[in-house]
Amino acid sequence: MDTKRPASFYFLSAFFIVFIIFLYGPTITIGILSFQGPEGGLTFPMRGASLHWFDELFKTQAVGDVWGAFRRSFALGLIVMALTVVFSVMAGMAFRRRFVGATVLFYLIIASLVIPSILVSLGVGLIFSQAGWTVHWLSSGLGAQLTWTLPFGFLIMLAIFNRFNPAYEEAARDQGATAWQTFRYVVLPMIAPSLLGVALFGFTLSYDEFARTLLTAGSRNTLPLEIFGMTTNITTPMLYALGTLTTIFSFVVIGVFIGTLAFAAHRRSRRASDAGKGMV
Amino acid sequence: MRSPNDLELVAVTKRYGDAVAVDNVSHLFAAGTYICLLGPSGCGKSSTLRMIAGHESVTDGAIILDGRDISKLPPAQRGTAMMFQSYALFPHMSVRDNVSFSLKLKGEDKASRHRKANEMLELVGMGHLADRLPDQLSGGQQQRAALARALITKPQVLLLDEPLSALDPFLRVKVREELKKIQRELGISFIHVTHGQDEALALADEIVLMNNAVIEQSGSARDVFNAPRSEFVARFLGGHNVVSLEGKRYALRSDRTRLVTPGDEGLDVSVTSHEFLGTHVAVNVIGPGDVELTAMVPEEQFYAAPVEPGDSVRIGWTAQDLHLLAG
Amino acid sequence: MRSPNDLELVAVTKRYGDAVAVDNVSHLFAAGTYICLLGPSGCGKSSTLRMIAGHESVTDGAIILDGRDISKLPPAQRGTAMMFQSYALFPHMSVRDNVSFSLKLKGEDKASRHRKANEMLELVGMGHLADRLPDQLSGGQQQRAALARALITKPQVLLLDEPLSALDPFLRVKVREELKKIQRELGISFIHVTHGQDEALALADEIVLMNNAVIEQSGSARDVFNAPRSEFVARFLGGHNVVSLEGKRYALRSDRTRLVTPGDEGLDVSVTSHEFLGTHVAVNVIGPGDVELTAMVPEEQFYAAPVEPGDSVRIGWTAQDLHLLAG
Amino acid sequence: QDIKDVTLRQVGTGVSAFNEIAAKAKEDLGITLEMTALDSDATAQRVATQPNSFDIADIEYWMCKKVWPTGNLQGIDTSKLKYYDKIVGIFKDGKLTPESVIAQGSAPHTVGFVENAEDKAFAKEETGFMTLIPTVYNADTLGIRPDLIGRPIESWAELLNPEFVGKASILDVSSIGIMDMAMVCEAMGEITYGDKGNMTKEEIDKTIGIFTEAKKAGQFRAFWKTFDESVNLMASGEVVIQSMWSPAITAVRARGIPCVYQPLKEGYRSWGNGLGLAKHLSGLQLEAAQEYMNWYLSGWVGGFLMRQGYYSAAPETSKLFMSDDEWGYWLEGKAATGDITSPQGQVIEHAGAVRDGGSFYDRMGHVACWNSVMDENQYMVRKWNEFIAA
Amino acid sequence: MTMTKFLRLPDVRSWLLAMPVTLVLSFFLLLPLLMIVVVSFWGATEYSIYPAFQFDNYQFLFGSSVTYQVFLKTFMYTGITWATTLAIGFTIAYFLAFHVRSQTWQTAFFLLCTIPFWTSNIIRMISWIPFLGRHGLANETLIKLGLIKEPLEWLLYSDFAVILAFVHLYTLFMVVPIFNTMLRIDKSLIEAAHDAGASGLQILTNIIIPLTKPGIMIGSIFVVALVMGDFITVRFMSGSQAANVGRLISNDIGLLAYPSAAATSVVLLVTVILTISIMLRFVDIRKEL
Ligand SMILES: Nc1ncnc2c1ncn2[C@@H]1O[C@H](COP(=O)(O)OP(=O)(O)OP(=O)(O)O)[C@@H](O)[C@H]1O
Ligand SMILES: Nc1ncnc2c1ncn2[C@@H]1O[C@H](COP(=O)(O)OP(=O)(O)OP(=O)(O)O)[C@@H](O)[C@H]1O
Ligand SMILES: [Mg+2]
Ligand SMILES: [Mg+2]
Repeated sequence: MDTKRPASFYFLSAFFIVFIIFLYGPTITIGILSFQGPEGGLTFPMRGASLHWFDELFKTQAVGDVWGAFRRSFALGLIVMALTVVFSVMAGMAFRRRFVGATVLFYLIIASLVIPSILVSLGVGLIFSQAGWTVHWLSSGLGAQLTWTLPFGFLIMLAIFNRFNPAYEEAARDQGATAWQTFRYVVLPMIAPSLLGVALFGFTLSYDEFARTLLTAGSRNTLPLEIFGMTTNITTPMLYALGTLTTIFSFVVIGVFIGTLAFAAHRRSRRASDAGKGMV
Repeated sequence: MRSPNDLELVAVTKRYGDAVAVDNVSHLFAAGTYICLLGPSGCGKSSTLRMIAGHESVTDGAIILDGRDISKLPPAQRGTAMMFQSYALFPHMSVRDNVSFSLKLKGEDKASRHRKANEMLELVGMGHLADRLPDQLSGGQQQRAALARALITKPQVLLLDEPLSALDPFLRVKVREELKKIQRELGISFIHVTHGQDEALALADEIVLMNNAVIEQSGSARDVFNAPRSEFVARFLGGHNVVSLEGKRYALRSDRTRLVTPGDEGLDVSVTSHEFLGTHVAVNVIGPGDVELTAMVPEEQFYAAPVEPGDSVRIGWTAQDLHLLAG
Repeated sequence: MRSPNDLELVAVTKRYGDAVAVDNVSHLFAAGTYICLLGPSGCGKSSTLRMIAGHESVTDGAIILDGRDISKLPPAQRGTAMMFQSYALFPHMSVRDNVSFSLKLKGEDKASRHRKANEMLELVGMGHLADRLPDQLSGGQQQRAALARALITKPQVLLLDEPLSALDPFLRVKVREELKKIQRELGISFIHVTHGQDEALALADEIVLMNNAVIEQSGSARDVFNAPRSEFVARFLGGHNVVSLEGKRYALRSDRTRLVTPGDEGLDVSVTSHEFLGTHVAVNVIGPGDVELTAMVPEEQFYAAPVEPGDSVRIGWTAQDLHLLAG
Repeated sequence: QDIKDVTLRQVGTGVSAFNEIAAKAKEDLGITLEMTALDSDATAQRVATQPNSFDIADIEYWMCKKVWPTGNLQGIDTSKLKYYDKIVGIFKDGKLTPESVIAQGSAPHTVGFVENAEDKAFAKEETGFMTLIPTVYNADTLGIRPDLIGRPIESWAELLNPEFVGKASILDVSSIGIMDMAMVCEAMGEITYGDKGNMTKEEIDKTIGIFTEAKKAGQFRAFWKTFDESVNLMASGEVVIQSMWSPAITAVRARGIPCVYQPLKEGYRSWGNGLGLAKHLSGLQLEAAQEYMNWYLSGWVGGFLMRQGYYSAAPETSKLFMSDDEWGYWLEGKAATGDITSPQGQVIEHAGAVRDGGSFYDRMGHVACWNSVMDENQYMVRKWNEFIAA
Repeated sequence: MTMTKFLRLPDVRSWLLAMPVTLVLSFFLLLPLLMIVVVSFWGATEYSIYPAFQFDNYQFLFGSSVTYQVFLKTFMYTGITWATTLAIGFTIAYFLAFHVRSQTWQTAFFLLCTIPFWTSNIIRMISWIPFLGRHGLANETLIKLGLIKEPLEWLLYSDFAVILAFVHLYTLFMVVPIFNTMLRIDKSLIEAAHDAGASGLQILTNIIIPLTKPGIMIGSIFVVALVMGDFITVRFMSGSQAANVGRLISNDIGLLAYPSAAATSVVLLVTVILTISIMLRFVDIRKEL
């Protein structure tokens, strides 16, 4: 139906535009304010424009260790990402058939998604302190974050496998592939693009996780904790500069992600350049 | 005339929980024949095929090929190969890679496996498309690629689950000829599941007609068509009327059911509808006891003396065309 | 014999961007007829139907029904109703609610609309299933529910887009009889899109054969089958051979193509394959200039003197069976 | 092995967890310091519950009362402290000058000593084992926006003055906030406390009751918990009067916004920080930590922190590291003769400026109470939570 | 049964595959929650907690009128945020799914909606402050436009601000599942409704809304769970003046009052699980993926 647009279309378009402005308002505010002049503060008006605060960000900080925190968050993000992908795929494979206890496990995973983060944080913190273990972003922090990223990864995998035709695996087995070969040569390449999505999800959920890391990160801060800490000590637009940089960094991550997908698609289509030249 | 390459089902049963999908079926599939497994939806055709292929476990019974019970072996070691309904070509591999996949798993080097794949693709007339990805192929081409992939494992028995259902009617007729040709050239058995009786009749050396988890009748296409054992078979194959005469039930081919002039032996019936089928016109009539019958009248004959719904007519047959049904 | 209830397409064109899906098509669909729109995939059948239904805008031209141009009206005000290929039953409503949906929108009270819906469901033999949800119905039942829903709006023209394609072959034949019966009882026009030529032949009072966005030929099923205008029509309908004689091309029905004894008029050819079709056997042969032909031989005649692939035979015909093709 | 190879992990509040200090320590001593800055509560929590996650605790004295009994810190042998003598009296006997009155609350000297390194109970007087070695401290008061208020402010009671409805703020850290509240209630004449630093349940109820009412009447614009929030509230004009910390005032002024750390007639609420040694320290690490503490008191850090607006525990040693003008401005309450710069070199005051509240002795001599942990602390905390939630 | 045979059993295989997730969740979710329940009966001193079995924490919790106020407030935030995000989320998803015709644009617009999601939550929240403050962009603009004379105080540090931030943070969680469900509505259903004479509004109420219910439920579960468990947004946006249950817990945690925090947590946990299980009754998540 490409008839004339109904009136509701124009109303909804306007609504959408307002929504986008609402959504982007803060991001843009941050963006602008991060270019405050050296004299400027966290609020409007702008006192000149400069890259001063970005520059500051790269100098040694008066307090804290932004770059250390960034490195930790990045590393943690990558680890969480890898584990999320691997564990979710495994669990997704397991749930392709019914097994005893599947329902219980399923609801446990859903619970993991809906239970308030602060409770997980508190609980993990308590366990570690009562057991006399040291909380560390690589142990308790990692675990607490996984309780958040795994359900997402798992649900995505369920969705993927819901639509995965088992005939492909049967075909592979028919061809003599072992379970592992079937997975390695058939299932994995086919779900790979979606796995990139799971990976991206895992990374960003971890990279931006605050509440679950709060009581579980131990003596060294992750980036969100550091940002939170900065609100305690840094009263300058440097905070916004950091915000702008993290946003840009996120863009780069998505860019790489989309780029990878596009590249893969491109490579696929190039393999048969005579496509469409005449089919039976 | 048993040969060691025959495939034999011995009292094979398949249960899903409480439901019986295949019930104690025994059958000998002779080597080198084109077999069609025919039957209505849910009768257990796919289950049977998948048990032979090894994609479904056998609840009970044995499957014998080459003198050994293959029912516990993994699919690839059975000497069977399967072609899937939606072809299940690996979408991320080129046609050549799809076809040579099993060779790769066996560890053959690239050159040799590509050579063999190319040969196989030539056989199915797909040599020029070996570099394409599956989604760059039409339905018929995909079908042939899948065939090549199944055949490269040199199976003794090729299993096909509704291989033509994804094709449009025009293509379907073309492709089924090719299937038959390839089977004849290779001399191996094809077991082809379908619920289209025309497909089965056209292709099969032997038709195995299933219903309700058991084999209802089997035999050559011609034997089954001309001598349906039961009312179900007669109705399912189509082209038959079932008439009750003196408490007995007979199958009567509808092309042997004629419109006759009053006075001849036959039944007085009334026309309900007629369908033009090109060369013939199917005249549907309803007779005493609400029995519905169809007479296939050659087209020019029909239009020479057309009848319309509501008309009373008389249908007749030759006694030797009546075929007594069991049960 | 034009009636005010005729549906007329006047120079209708549909373009999607640059692609022309329907190209300047004009046609008169007579009231009260069963019309089949037949043609290969992508030829513009669905586009034509959807323009009539009002689900696709008309790029150019007019659609006249009841003496008014309906091409700008919303679907519900056109006097047409559509039955969708996948039926498009609302999954969250019972069958009865589905059927009475349009009445509800008109503000009819519950009792009256349910009564009418029940009547309509009785008509299609679905009275006992009115309380079910669509996904609790089999394909054939869904089909009938969708039919009831379309008919309850009392359309002058019912539009059906491949209504039988989701059914298995067995059911397809049964349901098509019912469709035809209901059409006859209601006396309204059915425009039925299909790409199965047997379906079209069996059902249609008028076949409209499309190709490449235009109507290639139209007429009664028998006229089209017996006098295909072009090679495309002859091949698409099936059951025809196309032979070239003295630079001219003729269509020759394959049931009029006979195996003759050497010496008779005809062509020397070699058998490539044969297919058992129940009452007939299709003998495929290849003749001079690689022309492929099929002879439909009555089954008992074939088996009286069977031929096998590779055999040399002679085929013949009667001169009056040759039908000269245009172009 | 050399102390140069030692790495010490210091956890503390943002007050003194400066990387400049770590850099200088590396330069002077070769010790690597890893600083983690947290808010007060988080710091206390870390020290109390994660003894192995730090080597040096940079905490406030009131926290000491909470965390010392956990046994996570060890007493510091004063004989190892080179500058013990230079430490001001506040941290020894509680008296800045012999005639000073000891302020109420958790005054540093009351939690400053233990009998021996392992003891969990505080000693009443100097013993030779300190719980913390004092580092920085200050006298806090209300910050105001003179431009927006336009009249002199003299009493803590002004915080609840209805004139400032919707424009006042208080900090949401119970141990500190309750003292501010007490100062206000006392100034208003509503409550006379037995000991502000150790209230009874009734006193707590009453104090919080008064503030809860004010909150419900809309007196407060917001509460702040972090330094940054206090600065922004003030700078953006959301709030014109609130509890505040000294460097926050400096930060507001640095933006060219007038802001005064208003001395009030009832006196100051004071706090002090100190470094504690983790229990697990021994051997070379312990030596390094002691070396670090000596260095901390030796003057450079003092000067650095004094430029932040704090006071050094051993001011004399810092004098060597400050210019006369700085010393005059920051400590003696004299008018600046030239530009006064922050430790980072930013100009924060120009010639002629005088520090709010005057000299060290004027300010630290008028301490009315110290940030406290009371006997009824748990009760107070719950009440505080209710106040915030109300 | 030999070991290898045992390992081949389908259930065993599934469990082996599900093992990592199970272990992680057992250790980092179940055990901690259990710990919270246990600790909620413990006692606390200033600096430590000690095992006990006492009901003090619950007594204090249920004995204080503030607890009820706070839970009420939590429900209020949840309810209003839910209704607002639902209204906005549904409208946006509806626009994207049914009014944007080309798939490319659909994807582009959808991505556009998700991008702000990539900035740190805390920073995004803080950045409302210069916008909504007494002298913030919003007030200045309104004053300049002459719409108001005095700055609007309730823009910041108010329930309004809290809910605004929630809506800003969580609307996307509504948009995604609803959009996803809408995309899967067969377009021919809409055409069939048109055919029956339904107007745009009738199609919306009779077809689209009923068919979008699963997506709405999933989005609602997300939003309800997130808002009920939040503590940081309320703190920042109310200027610490308002409290929901999460803040109550985080305050207690901050003050090392773990048993008290645990008791509150248990009550919150029960509340959330009850709420979500009721919502789960209306949707089969596995089917809707
Ligand atoms: N995995 C399964 N679990 C439970 N029941 C099954 C399963 N697969 C098949 N069935 C049931 O077993 C019976 C036979 O199924 P099967 O697939 O073999 O039928 P079919 O003859 O191939 O039918 P169709 O023509 O529809 O493909 C059916 O009743 C079906 O519902
Ligand atoms: N929405 C659309 N946008 C662009 N092109 C379209 C669209 N719908 C159909 N077409 C094109 O218009 C032509 C006719 O399509 P139409 O659906 O009418 O064919 P059809 O005869 O119904 O085919 P089929 O038998 O496969 O259903 C085709 O080339 C098709 O690709
Ligand atoms: Mg099947
Ligand atoms: Mg179509």
